[in-house]
Amino acid sequence: MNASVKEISYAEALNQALREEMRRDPLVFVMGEDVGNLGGLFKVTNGLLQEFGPDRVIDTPISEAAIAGAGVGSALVGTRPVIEFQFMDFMTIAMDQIVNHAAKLRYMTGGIATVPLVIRAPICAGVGLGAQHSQSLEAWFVHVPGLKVVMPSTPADAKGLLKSAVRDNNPVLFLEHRLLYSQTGPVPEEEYLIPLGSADVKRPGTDLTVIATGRTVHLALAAARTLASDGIELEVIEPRTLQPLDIELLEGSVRKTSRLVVVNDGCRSCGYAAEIVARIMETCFYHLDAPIQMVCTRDVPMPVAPALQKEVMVSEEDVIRACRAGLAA
Amino acid sequence: MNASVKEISYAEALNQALREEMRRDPLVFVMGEDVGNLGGLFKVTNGLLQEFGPDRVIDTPISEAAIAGAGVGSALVGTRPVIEFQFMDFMTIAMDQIVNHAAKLRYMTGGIATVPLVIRAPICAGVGLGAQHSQSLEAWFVHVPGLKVVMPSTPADAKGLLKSAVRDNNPVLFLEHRLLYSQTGPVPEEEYLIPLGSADVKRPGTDLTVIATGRTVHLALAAARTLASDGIELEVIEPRTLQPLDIELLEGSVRKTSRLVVVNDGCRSCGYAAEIVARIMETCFYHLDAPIQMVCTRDVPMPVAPALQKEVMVSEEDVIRACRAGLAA
Amino acid sequence: MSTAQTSESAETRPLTISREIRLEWYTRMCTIRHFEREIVQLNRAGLVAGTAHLYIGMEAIAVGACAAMRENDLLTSTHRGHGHCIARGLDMGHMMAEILGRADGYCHGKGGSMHITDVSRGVLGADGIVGGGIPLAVGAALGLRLKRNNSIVFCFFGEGAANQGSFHEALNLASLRQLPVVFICENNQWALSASFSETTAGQSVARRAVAYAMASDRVDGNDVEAVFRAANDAAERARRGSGPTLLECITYRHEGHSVFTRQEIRPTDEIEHWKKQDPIERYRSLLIAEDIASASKLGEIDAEVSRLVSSAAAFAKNSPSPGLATAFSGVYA
Amino acid sequence: MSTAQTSESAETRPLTISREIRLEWYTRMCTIRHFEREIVQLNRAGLVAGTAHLYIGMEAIAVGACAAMRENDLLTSTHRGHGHCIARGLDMGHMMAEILGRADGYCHGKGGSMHITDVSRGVLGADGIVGGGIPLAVGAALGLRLKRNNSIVFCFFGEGAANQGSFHEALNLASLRQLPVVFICENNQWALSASFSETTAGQSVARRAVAYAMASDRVDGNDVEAVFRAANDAAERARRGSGPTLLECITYRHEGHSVFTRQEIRPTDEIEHWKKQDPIERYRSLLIAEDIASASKLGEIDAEVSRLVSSAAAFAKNSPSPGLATAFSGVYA
Ligand SMILES: Cc1ncc(C[n+]2csc(CCOP(=O)(O)OP(=O)(O)O)c2C)c(N)n1
Ligand SMILES: Cc1ncc(C[n+]2csc(CCOP(=O)(O)OP(=O)(O)O)c2C)c(N)n1
Ligand SMILES: [Mg+2]
Ligand SMILES: [Mg+2]
Repeated sequence: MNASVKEISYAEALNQALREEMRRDPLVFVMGEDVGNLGGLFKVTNGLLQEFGPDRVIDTPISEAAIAGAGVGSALVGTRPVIEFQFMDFMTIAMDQIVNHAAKLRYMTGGIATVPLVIRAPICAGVGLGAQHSQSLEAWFVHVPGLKVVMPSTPADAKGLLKSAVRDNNPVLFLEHRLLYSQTGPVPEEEYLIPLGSADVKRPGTDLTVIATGRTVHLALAAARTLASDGIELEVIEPRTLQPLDIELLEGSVRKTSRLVVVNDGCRSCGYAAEIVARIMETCFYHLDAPIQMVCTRDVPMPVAPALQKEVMVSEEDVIRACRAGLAA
Repeated sequence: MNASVKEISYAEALNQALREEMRRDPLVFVMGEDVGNLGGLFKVTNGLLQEFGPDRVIDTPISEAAIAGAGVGSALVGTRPVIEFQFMDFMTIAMDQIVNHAAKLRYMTGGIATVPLVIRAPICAGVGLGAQHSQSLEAWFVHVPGLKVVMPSTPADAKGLLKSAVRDNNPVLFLEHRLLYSQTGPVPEEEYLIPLGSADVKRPGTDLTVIATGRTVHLALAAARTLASDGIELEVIEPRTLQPLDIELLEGSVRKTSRLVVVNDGCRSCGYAAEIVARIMETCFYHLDAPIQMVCTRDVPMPVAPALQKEVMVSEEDVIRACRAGLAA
Repeated sequence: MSTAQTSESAETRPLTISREIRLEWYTRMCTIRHFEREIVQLNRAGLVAGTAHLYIGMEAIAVGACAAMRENDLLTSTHRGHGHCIARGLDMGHMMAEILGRADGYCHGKGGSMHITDVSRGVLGADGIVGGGIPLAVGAALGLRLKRNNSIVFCFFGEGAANQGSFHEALNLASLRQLPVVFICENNQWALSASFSETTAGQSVARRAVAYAMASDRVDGNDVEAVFRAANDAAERARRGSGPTLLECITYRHEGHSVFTRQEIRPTDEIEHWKKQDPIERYRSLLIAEDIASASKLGEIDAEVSRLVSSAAAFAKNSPSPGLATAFSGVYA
Repeated sequence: MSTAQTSESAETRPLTISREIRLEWYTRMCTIRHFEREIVQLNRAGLVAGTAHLYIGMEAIAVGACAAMRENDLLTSTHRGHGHCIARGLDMGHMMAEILGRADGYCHGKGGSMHITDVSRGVLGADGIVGGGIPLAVGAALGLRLKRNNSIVFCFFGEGAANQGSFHEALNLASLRQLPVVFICENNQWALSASFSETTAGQSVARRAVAYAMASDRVDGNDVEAVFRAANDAAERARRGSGPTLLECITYRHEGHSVFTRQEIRPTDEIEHWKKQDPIERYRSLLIAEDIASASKLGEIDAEVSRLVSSAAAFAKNSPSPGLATAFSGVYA
């Protein structure tokens, strides 16, 4: 990456990505609830209405199914919609349009249809909004052939990946952990792209591999710092795009360390962590010295009370505990 | 089970279960598209309108979200709705009602709400209806805390489990593979229940454990017969209820055989097979002599052309191949 | 208890609203107002768990509509549900405890402001999903009919929810089966940052009833008695078995969207204009003008209500945080 | 090409429909009828891959409506979509090959009858989800506007789809933004086994336009010229930038729901009554009565059309099954 960097927030990085892509390509537009006048509930589309006008920054009624369906339809005629859901939980209203249409049209039509659609949404919990505003359902979408799923953990990755998502000719889910929006990080000032499907080694290590997604990457890095003082060197790897998955990089690390902990903010049963376990088990079974440990959101709806929410969400302590277990075994 | 049994089809067994429960409890009712006049697209509710009348057998408009929402609302006031989706693919329209409401109300309200709702749907492919009529999305629902998920493979299990589902005080997804409806099997004439959460050994064996769900149980049994002629004894186990899962029975078998193949009709990425792999890996890692093999629907939307559909769906040959691989390794 | 009284009086047209009832309604509106003001304080103190959507400015709808309900009638509420709960007589201490995420909350701290529920008082639940409660209300009515229970269901939702598919599907179903539901749209003219006019084709929620051959009415949502009369007519229609009604009540929220999303994009003069239409102030003047009560009497009510709210807040603040183990229990019945 | 001609004539009121165009329309309706009859044969022979929903009895709608389309206009279709495709001039051989799941099908055998698509001819796709295509049509119109493309979108759907939330959300959005969409409801009075009257509150799809302040019309869907005139007015409105129209066409399907779900629960006399209203027979009599063509001339057309359909069927039957490897390719662009 370029030397001249600037410290900006995750939300600002996403905003820059959208701004740059909308300037580059007049067919890119954003649509969703409160994306215009308000600049988005989490400010990701801030200022876009002022710069690009109401034809390219569309405030919609509260009609999630129509928002997604209109996204698919406009993509079918060659525009590049970026639609926003205010919380991933609300995608449940638009699943038919996302799963039966966006994901399948390309294949079902034998290649006639192209659906260059980006679907953005904040995921998971952290501010006590409760069970209907706290889900991290990425596993659902990885389960659906035809979709790509992106989940960045840093401002720089968020910007480079969102720009690639906008240019991709397939429907791409772009998932943003709501606690990351205000986190800052260095972002190159010069334009750059990060290709979908490339994982990243966030911290090299030798003793145990931690594969973490989104917010939990930061928990894994914190755990790595803590354990380093005990002379334990974790290798922290972030897939960045869950689908397509850069499996080679993950396998290489596991073959090297022989021990693995998978961390993900989704619920544990049938979650994304289980998918990683299954993939690694298949190709690295004989390299594993211990059972793979999974650290996930506990299998309960997200409670509101701060103390309960903390219990249910993944914490740095959970990651440390799992690493010690993975090393002890 | 009782000695006096009768050979009936899977659809008839489900019909008997509904009839018996509706006779037993006047608060049980069925609702959905074409469930009354037509007796259900697959005849599962056949004759119920005639016996129980239009207040308890409700033909609805094509409004999946309202059907599910009305199911939740009527359950909240103490009735026991059994709603039908004509294809599981159409549940995508009702995910908010199922996932954000049915599944979470009990927990979110601190125990005030009770949602005794049964949601029935045919799953998967086999008759060439294509990508929007062929999905087996059980993994999505196992991923959502608060739901139970049942998937029987025989008429007898289907009847006993559906009766238990109707009496359960939680939302229960009841998934029926559409190719099974016409299959017949022995069903006790005397009333019986099969508790949710109890797996079943469909064939005892010593060399390798096959954990299979729904339709694929029959493929596993066929594979077992084929391999028996080579002196290979498969143990075929069916969870029957995916959530809650009778994990002890599964673990016991794996500890005994040290080898495992998991078969499921859902797509493979983030599918139910991966969940089983993750669970077994956790508790039986040191008992495993070989990597766990997964046999699932291939990760593509379901094509219509018969030859292509056959390629994408799980076959007996796929199971045999996986078993040989699991034994060779 | 006013609910019972008013529903009796509802049978005897012309409708006379007794002095007691009027004072009762004034008291309830003041109670909601004080309750919400207290939430603002608690939020400033950082005590609110998550968010809360304030009902300030809309009190006449919950109080007027719930006055048309009988003891055993049911309601479904929304993310902006405190007013409905108080109008139904829920305990403010347990409500506040829930909003603070405490053990003594209605949901033992698991649900928060957006999920306060008390089935025993007919409150089937607030809802965090815009439009999510509408099909639930229709289902509840369906269930009541199956149980041969002649209660009816009041379904509250905002005008923003009227653009959701769930609204359309639910109203169609309710009309088809002539279910006893009173659909009450609280049209406060804004859905977060979205204005009614820019998001609602036809510029009327009530008119959408035409699509379903459903009775409908549109009233001044800041006039508690107008709301009561309209809701009462709708309730009678439902009790007669003549089917559902779509009742649109025009109102305005005085505060920001929620304590979590406070940024204001509504025109200042519009906000000022509507604050002058304050439903409580209007009712206060009316009661004084019609000699129902003196200013000092109303002042006493106000003071008494504020005492009750303060003690509810005290109860909530003293309630412990839920035991950690409870996080993992209660997922299944 | 009639599409172009009629859309020119559409500008010059009063609308005169030339002899050529009338014969063209008759020919297209016959083509659809023969095509569907051929599908019945192919299904009897066990050659149809999966299912097919026949358009027999409804031909006047596709032909009349598509006659109001211009070369570059778009349409979204339904599970019952063969008629729309043929009216738009798609190749019958490739259509049939798709219905048989063959390599030469429009979707190379991956989509079947419910997913025939040809974007180059403006057919954005049939759809297996009832109501699924309605928001897509609105999105397409939104995209066209962004591209400064003045084409318009025709959105076909059955009356059963008018009870889906997607219908409500999409029409609200289309009306708000005055998008160039012509919503065409093919009201054949049955949705599988569900009768229109028992599932559609209000007993009219057209009237639902009131909810969205949208123009609407209701016509005899078995009268090809009536459908054309109404669709043409709607198209002109859309081209003028005066927004969408909801056009309800009353018709009936002669066959069972699909070749997969054939069980018939509709009253026999109702079916008989409607078969007497056959849109092709009616047009045939009209053309003869008005001396547009002789019975023998129409007979020739019929014979010619049937020859074309037979050769399309032959092409489809001779098309190979898709290569197995194709099952695993083409998921992503
Ligand atoms: C399905 C869904 N979409 C979006 C939201 C986010 N949201 C919460 S309240 C709200 C505005 C609702 O407006 P309205 O229905 O008019 O109720 P009001 O807040 O004005 O009382 C929105 C968009 C949500 N909670 N649920
Ligand atoms: C969302 C959804 N629900 C149910 C079905 C099953 N289904 C296919 S066609 C049909 C009836 C549709 O009726 P209508 O919209 O009037 O079209 P018609 O078949 O009469 O042309 C139904 C219920 C479906 N394909 N999609
Ligand atoms: Mg509002
Ligand atoms: Mg129809």
